[in-house]
Amino acid sequence: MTGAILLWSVAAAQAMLVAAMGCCTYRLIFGPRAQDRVLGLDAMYVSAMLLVLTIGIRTGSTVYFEGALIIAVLGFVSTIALAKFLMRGEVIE
Amino acid sequence: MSHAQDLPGWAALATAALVLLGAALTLIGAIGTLRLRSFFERIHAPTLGTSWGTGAILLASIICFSALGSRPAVQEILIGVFISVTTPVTLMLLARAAIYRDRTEGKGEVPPRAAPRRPD
Amino acid sequence: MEWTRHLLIVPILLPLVTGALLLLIDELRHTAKALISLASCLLLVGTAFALMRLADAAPETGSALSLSYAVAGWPAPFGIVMVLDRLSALMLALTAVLALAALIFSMARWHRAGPHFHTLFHFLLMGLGGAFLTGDLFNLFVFVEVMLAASYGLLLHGSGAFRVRSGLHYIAINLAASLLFLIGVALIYGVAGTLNMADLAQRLPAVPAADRGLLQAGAAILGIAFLIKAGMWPLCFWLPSAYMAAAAPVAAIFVLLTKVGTYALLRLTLLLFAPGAAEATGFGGPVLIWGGMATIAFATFGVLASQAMGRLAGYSVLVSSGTLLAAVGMGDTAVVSGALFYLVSSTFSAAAFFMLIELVERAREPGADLLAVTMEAYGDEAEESEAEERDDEEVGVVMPGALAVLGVCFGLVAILLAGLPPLSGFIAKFAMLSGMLNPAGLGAATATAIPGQTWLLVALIILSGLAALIAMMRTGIRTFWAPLETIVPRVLVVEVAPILGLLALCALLAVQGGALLSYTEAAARTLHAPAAYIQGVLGTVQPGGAPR
Amino acid sequence: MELSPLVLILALPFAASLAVVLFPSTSREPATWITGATMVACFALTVSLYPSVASGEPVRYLGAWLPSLGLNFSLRMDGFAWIFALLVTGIGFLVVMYARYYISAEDPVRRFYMFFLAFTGAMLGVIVAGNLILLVVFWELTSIFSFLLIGYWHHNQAARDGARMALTVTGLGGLALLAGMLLLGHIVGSYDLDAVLQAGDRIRSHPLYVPTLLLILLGTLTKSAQFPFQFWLPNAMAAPTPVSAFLHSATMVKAGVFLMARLWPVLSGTPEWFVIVGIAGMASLVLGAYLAMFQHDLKGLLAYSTISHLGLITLLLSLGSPLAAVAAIFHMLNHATFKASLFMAAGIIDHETGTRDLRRLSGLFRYMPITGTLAMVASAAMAGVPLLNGFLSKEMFFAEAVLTHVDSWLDTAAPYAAVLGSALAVTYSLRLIHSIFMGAPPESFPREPHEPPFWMRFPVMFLVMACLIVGIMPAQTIGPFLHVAVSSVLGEATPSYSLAIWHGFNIPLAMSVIALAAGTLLYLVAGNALERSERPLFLGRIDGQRIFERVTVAISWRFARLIEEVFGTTRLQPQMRLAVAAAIAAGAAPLVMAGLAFGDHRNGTTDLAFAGLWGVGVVCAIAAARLAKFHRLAALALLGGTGLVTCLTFVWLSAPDLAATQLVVEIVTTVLILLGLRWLPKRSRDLAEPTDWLLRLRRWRDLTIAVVAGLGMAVVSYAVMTRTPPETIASFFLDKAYAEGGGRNVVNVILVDFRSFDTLGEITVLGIVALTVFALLRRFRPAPDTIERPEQQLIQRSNDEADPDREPGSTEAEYLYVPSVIMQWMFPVVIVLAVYLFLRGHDAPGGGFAAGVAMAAGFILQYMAAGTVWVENRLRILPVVWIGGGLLVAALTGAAALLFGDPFLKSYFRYGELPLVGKVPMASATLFDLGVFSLVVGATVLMLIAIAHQSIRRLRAARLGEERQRWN
Amino acid sequence: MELTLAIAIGALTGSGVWLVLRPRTYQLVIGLSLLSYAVNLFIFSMGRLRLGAPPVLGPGGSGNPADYADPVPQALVLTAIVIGFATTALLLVVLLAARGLTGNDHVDGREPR
Amino acid sequence: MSRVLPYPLLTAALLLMWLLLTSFSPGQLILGAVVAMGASRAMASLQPDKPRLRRWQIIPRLLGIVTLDILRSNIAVAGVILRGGGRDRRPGFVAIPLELRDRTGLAVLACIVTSTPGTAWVEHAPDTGVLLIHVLDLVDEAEWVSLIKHRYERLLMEIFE
Ligand code: NA
Ligand code: NA
Repeated sequence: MTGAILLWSVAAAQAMLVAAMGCCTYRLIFGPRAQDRVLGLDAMYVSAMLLVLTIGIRTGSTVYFEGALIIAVLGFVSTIALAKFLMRGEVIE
Repeated sequence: MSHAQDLPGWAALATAALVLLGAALTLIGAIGTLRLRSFFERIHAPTLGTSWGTGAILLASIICFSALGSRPAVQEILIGVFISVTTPVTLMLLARAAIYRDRTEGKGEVPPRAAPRRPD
Repeated sequence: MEWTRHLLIVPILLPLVTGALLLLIDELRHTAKALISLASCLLLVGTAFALMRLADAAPETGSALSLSYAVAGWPAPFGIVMVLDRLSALMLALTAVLALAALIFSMARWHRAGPHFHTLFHFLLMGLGGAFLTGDLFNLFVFVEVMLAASYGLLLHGSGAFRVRSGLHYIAINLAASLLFLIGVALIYGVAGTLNMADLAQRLPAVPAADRGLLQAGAAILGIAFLIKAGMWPLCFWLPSAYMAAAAPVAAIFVLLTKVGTYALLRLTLLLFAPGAAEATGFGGPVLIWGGMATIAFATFGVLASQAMGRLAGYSVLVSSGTLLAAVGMGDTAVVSGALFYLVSSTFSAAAFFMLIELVERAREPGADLLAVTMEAYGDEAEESEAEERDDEEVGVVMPGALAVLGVCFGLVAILLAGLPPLSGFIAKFAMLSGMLNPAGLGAATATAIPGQTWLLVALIILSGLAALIAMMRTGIRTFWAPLETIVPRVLVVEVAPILGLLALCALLAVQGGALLSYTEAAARTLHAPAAYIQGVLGTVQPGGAPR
Repeated sequence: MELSPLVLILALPFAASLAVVLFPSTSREPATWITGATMVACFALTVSLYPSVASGEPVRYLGAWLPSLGLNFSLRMDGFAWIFALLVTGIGFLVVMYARYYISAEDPVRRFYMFFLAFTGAMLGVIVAGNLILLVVFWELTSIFSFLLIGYWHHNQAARDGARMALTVTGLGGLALLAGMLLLGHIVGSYDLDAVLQAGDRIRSHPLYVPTLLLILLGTLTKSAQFPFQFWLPNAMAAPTPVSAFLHSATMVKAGVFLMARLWPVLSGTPEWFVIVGIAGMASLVLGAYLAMFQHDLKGLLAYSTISHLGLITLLLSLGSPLAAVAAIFHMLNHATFKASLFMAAGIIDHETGTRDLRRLSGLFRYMPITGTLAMVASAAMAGVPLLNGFLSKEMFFAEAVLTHVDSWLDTAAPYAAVLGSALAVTYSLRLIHSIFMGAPPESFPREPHEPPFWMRFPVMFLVMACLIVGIMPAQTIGPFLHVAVSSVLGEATPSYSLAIWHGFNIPLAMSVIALAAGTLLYLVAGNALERSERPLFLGRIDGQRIFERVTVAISWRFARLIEEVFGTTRLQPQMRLAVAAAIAAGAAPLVMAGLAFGDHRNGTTDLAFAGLWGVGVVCAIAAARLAKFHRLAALALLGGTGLVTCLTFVWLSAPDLAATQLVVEIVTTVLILLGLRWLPKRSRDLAEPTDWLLRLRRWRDLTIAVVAGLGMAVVSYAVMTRTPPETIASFFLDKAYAEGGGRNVVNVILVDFRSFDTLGEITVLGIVALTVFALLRRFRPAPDTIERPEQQLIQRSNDEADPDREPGSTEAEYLYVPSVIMQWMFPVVIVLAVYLFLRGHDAPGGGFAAGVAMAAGFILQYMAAGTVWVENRLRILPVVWIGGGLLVAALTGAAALLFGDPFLKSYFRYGELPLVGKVPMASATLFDLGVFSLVVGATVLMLIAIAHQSIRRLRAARLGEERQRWN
Repeated sequence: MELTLAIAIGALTGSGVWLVLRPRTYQLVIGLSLLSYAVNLFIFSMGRLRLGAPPVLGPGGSGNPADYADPVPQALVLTAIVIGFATTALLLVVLLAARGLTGNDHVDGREPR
Repeated sequence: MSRVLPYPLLTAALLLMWLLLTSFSPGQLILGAVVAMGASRAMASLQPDKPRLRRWQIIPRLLGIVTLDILRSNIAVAGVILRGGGRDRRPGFVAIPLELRDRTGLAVLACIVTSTPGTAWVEHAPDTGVLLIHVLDLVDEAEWVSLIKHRYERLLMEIFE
């Protein structure tokens, strides 16, 4: 029973996270400005990381942890590159 | 999907609740990015996901895997630490970039750069 | 005997180690780099010929084993195997000899025109070696990618507007081809469950009829990838510009790249869709034949329409591609044998031509070829800087009587391209045509009449030779005869030597053509007996001997 | 190869040709002597073979060349070949003697003799070849060397054009001949001349007879300059006169009729032969003679006369009667002698007066009576005057012409054509003699003409004597030799014929008389008109050369360019379109033919979240496609979104390795493209949306292609996914991964062990690309509109400058003041993460590649935080060394197995026992993976940094510019 | 699952193909990247989809091979990812060089008339 | 000591990270120590400003405060969003003069401010120390200034300066 509840709620959580990604996609596409798109991508990365964690919970496997860890440690590299590009027009000076 | 059955009831329920909470917070944050009107308002929204959204799901993961007994699962803490350290960097850089762009384009809502206090 | 087995890995390992080692040597130590590079190349030539002897020692058909080498010690079809037969050995020897010539040529100046020339060059050789040896479809992809990546680097070597623009096209199209390659391989794996070519050939009959369409689709898409690389019309337009843009020694070695596509097609069609399983090919043969003929026709007009010599050379590479494709499509032993001979001869001659062009163009009065120049009128300042960076005068012995030597070389190349006697181009053409007209051998009674498409092909091959003759004559007269005052170009011995060497090889191939021809005949027969190949691969014995 | 005389005859000229090169170019004597000696030697050798040849049995030599293809080095000299060889070497010797005086010391003498000797060898080869293909070989060589000889004075436009035309026409013919010979071989089953000569009936009755005949005739008629290919010969007169004397009397052009005679027994006698050869011969005979009359160039006249006389021979051969063949062979010899002497005489005149124009030449007889006499006799032979050799063969020709062989209009016309041709020959011969030697002495020659040196005149004299002697005593002189030649061609069909001056009053004699009288009359009536004519009457507008040039240019240039343009392209888009279309067609065709059904193999129910995920992914992809033109940054971000969804898919579908790798690659790619974006100027909208309907149509077409391609991939992948998987090689890997590969992460074990060879190749690709990127960027020239700092920086800088409290650059410093702290502190974290990913690979997701990219991302982070200069002052990153070292480590780890006699890349695995730690897995694959790691770090960093460095390069350049301004 | 992934592959392919047929170099780069995602997923799908399959063998290499996802396509995808990354980088740099040398961002180096 | 172990605290943290990632076994301890030391050495070569933790005892308190603040803000912001963006809400910028000068301290403050929903770090001027933040629901500007200054800045200054 509790197992079923868990699976159901994980599925629901996944649906919510995907929905969150969908919202981010809206910003990604429609902006309106570049910073909104970058913000959307950043938020999308976080949602994706959470989605990876929920998949881990659902399958009971720890091997997906690395994926989440990589997003946590390195995911910001691409978004700060984008942000810096907006600010300076150049990523590395 | 056998592991869900292996989980003690309290752990399963806690995990379920935390997962739902985290996902809900993240979703609310994401909805915020849709609903809020200006960029500087929208920049607040994702932090729901990066703060307690992430926290709740990480907690769920810790509970789940600790209860499963596969390991004393605390490594998720690392994710929490790194997320809360790295996301601000992006947001800071982005906010700064945005305010510069707004200033350059002469949008009225942003304040001018703070004048230095001159020694009297 | 055992250790000779390890020779199979040398054509890949040696260039790899050389290339990597050269990276660790300072960029300014040109001489040291060149010497190491040259030594490695010489070793490669030796290895290639040893392998050729090894391959030729094997009995031709029947229960004979083609030599295979299980890399990493995992047996086929699970691990990756290198397979040596006459065909792959021939291609390796061709590669090595051509590489040696191009490398020597590059010593005059090109190897200093940009960073890491030697490394890229050896990686190209590694890719070629791997592509010719591997018995695994995906591994073939990897080595083709190694080869292509190095070719991108070498094509862009020296930079400049025209080069970069052609390079962009070349890269874009080859990337598309690589994606098709992947799709084809994946689809084949998805349906047949294996990547090993021999295993695949063995599994084919067992593939359920319902899956056959998908399998053929995979093979056909793979075929398109190879056809793009081999330069079949209408997938070949990138080729003349790219080859024209490449630096001379690079263009020379590039001549082999189109042959990789042809090689793969030959290997796979005869292995997977051997004459016995004709219904499995569906449309493969006709596509190759008609496509090859279209290529010959198009490239023949291209040859005629070319003003710049580089472009002419590029189109003549296409002519030979088309000829080979059509010959592969016919698939008869006699034709394939002739085609292999032709492959060797046309490769040498086109390579010699590409190197020669650079030397000849030094003799041109500036502005003598205005029309050709306008095509390159793009880059202006870029070329200047190139000249600037290249201005360190080339070192070496200057060739006396340069113009006469170049003229003779040009004439010989023209003869080769036109397929006129007495050089190997004629023998090659004759061998192919003879095979087409007498598929069962000269004098053997032929029950069936020769089909119309064969006649068309024969005509096209002969006419393409005429076109080459006309175009080369036109160019040669304009270059060597017409100018009132020709600039005597400064040509170094190291630049002429490889050209002369290749031409001498062509002459040797004509005089002693029998030796190579009997080799290619044996190779063609082996290709037509895929069972031996399959058995050689799947019944492979570990070189170490110890069972795992 | 044994030294058979035949081989010697053939080899000597070629050997001598090479020997000539070795002599200094300054002196012409050695080359001349070598050439002369070679001719003599070959002549003598030929003579020495007479006894065996005369016995009726050809002299043979058989050497192996390509036996499996039926191409042997087989030589064969019968009577016909013998007499031809004699002719070639004999006249060759005389021409050398003549050339010794003719060729000036300023000319490249060595080259002349080289080509001359080689040509002689090739011609002898045509004569003695006993194998059809071998004959073609020598045939083509004669074309090539004649090209070089005609173009000997290549500074002359005329020489270049003449040579080009000759080679084009004879080259075409040669290739046709090759095809014809291949067919002949196909019909007969052998290329051996003896075998072919035996197979006449089979050949003539074979369905391929007509194409074979056409191809062979194309070869011979072009070579002999027969109608309609006659036009190249007059243009070949730009050659030095010795060349003309040799090539266009006795050798080159004779090769065509020689071969027709050679194959006469097997090819002739059919209506096709008769019509084609007959028309060509008759037309050449009449047309050549007619046009010869109008020539003002002395050599031009001789050239057209040659066409005419060869037409006579051709016409004789067409008749198919043995007697005609005899006449043909006889006339081949006769023509060679008088024409060679005439050419040489023409050369002497040219040499002495500096002109060959008949209109300017006049009254030369008083200056050079001996030469004049010789020329007159030779011309008389050419005109067929009795007591000269030309008369004899012409009589035989007339005799054959009146006979009816095959009843047709051609046959009826033959005697009239013969008389007409002969009459015209008389006219042009008269014109030649009269115009040059008679009349008033010229007012001005470039120099005072006088008799040439004796030895220059000697060859002419010798040949004229031959004309006379043969003409007077044919049976006693040429008779036996001619018989040997004739019987070797005709064999048992050799007819009885008599070589006599007087056959009584008969029709041929009457015809001769008519021809002589008519010709003389014509010259008397129209001689002056001929002298003044601008161009030939009636046919003047038909200029063979111009037609040829026009056709050549039209086909080989204009048409070719048109074809290249219509059927080719140099643009990328059509090429991509074709590639995609070809792939679609290739994929669809088998599926359409074999049909396609979906299976029912499924895993799991449709998951809404997964579907939603791909909803996001697909929207991102489509939006990226939509925005890539004007919103590059947005497209990049959307691409990132698609990549992220792809990663999640891999996680979802149990492939964590792929997810991890895709993720790190995703991140680095984004940074990379952003680095590149800095150098791409903004796209303005002025080149905006297409308004033109054609462009719209194109977009719709592309959209269709894209949709079809997408549908195709979707259908195919769905079809495969829903099928029950086949027995794959995967089970082996799953079985052995742990037990024998020492790892639980099967994917990683495949990468570093089972299929480590792929990995080795793959990292090589990465390394190569990095090096290429580096090399390309060393020469990088940014777009002009990006050389300036980016707009943002300019604004920020000007703000800083406007503010008295700030210094330039303080905005940048301020911007990163706080964030860079965190970015720097993440550096060691990334390192630990990379090590973790690396070490974990064999048992869990990770591995050298992902670790390497992660590590590289760590470096890049530092570059972003503090700038290139700052980082490189602190960290010495030598990416090239990382690349080379990594490759070496990987390769040598693999090669170490060779030391143990194991195959390359075989991995070793065992558990080591360490104090405190316990069992530690040790796999050589880890070392291999270390190489991978090192290379990936090096390559990724190299690529990113190479782009990043452009920014400071630009600064450095700017600084240099400023300095320069200051100094100036 | 299968249908979703098939549609995904199709959509990525379609978008990618559309872009590689466009005239701007940047569109080409993005298009080829999208195509390589599509191809990677395609290769991956050739091993059939496994939901919740253990990706790594159990301790001591235990586990029934039939329970696992096919590792071969995964290994192939990994190689393809690396090569795709390399070639994207290369194309990007060539694009930059071409932009600098030819003065425009058309794939042919010149604007069509 | 400083040459072998330039950043002892960092090394320890990295070791902890390693052990968390792998397992708390002797083998991993040794391996982790090696890795952590290597990573610290790499860090040392970047020569960053070395932060001094003067009173690290306060850290847990700070952490607790922050966690709770964030939780509260989460609820508040979620409310704002769910209420439909809140028409009566007044977003705006607040300039806060900071005295904290330590870069590490500032970085931690930045993390806190940013991680707290409802406040966003926008701009900090190192020369004047003025921090500009954006607040989602700005009721009283002075309250925000004192919140930042007293609740976080003071503690951070105690820890780092
Ligand atoms: Na070139
Ligand atoms: Na915040």
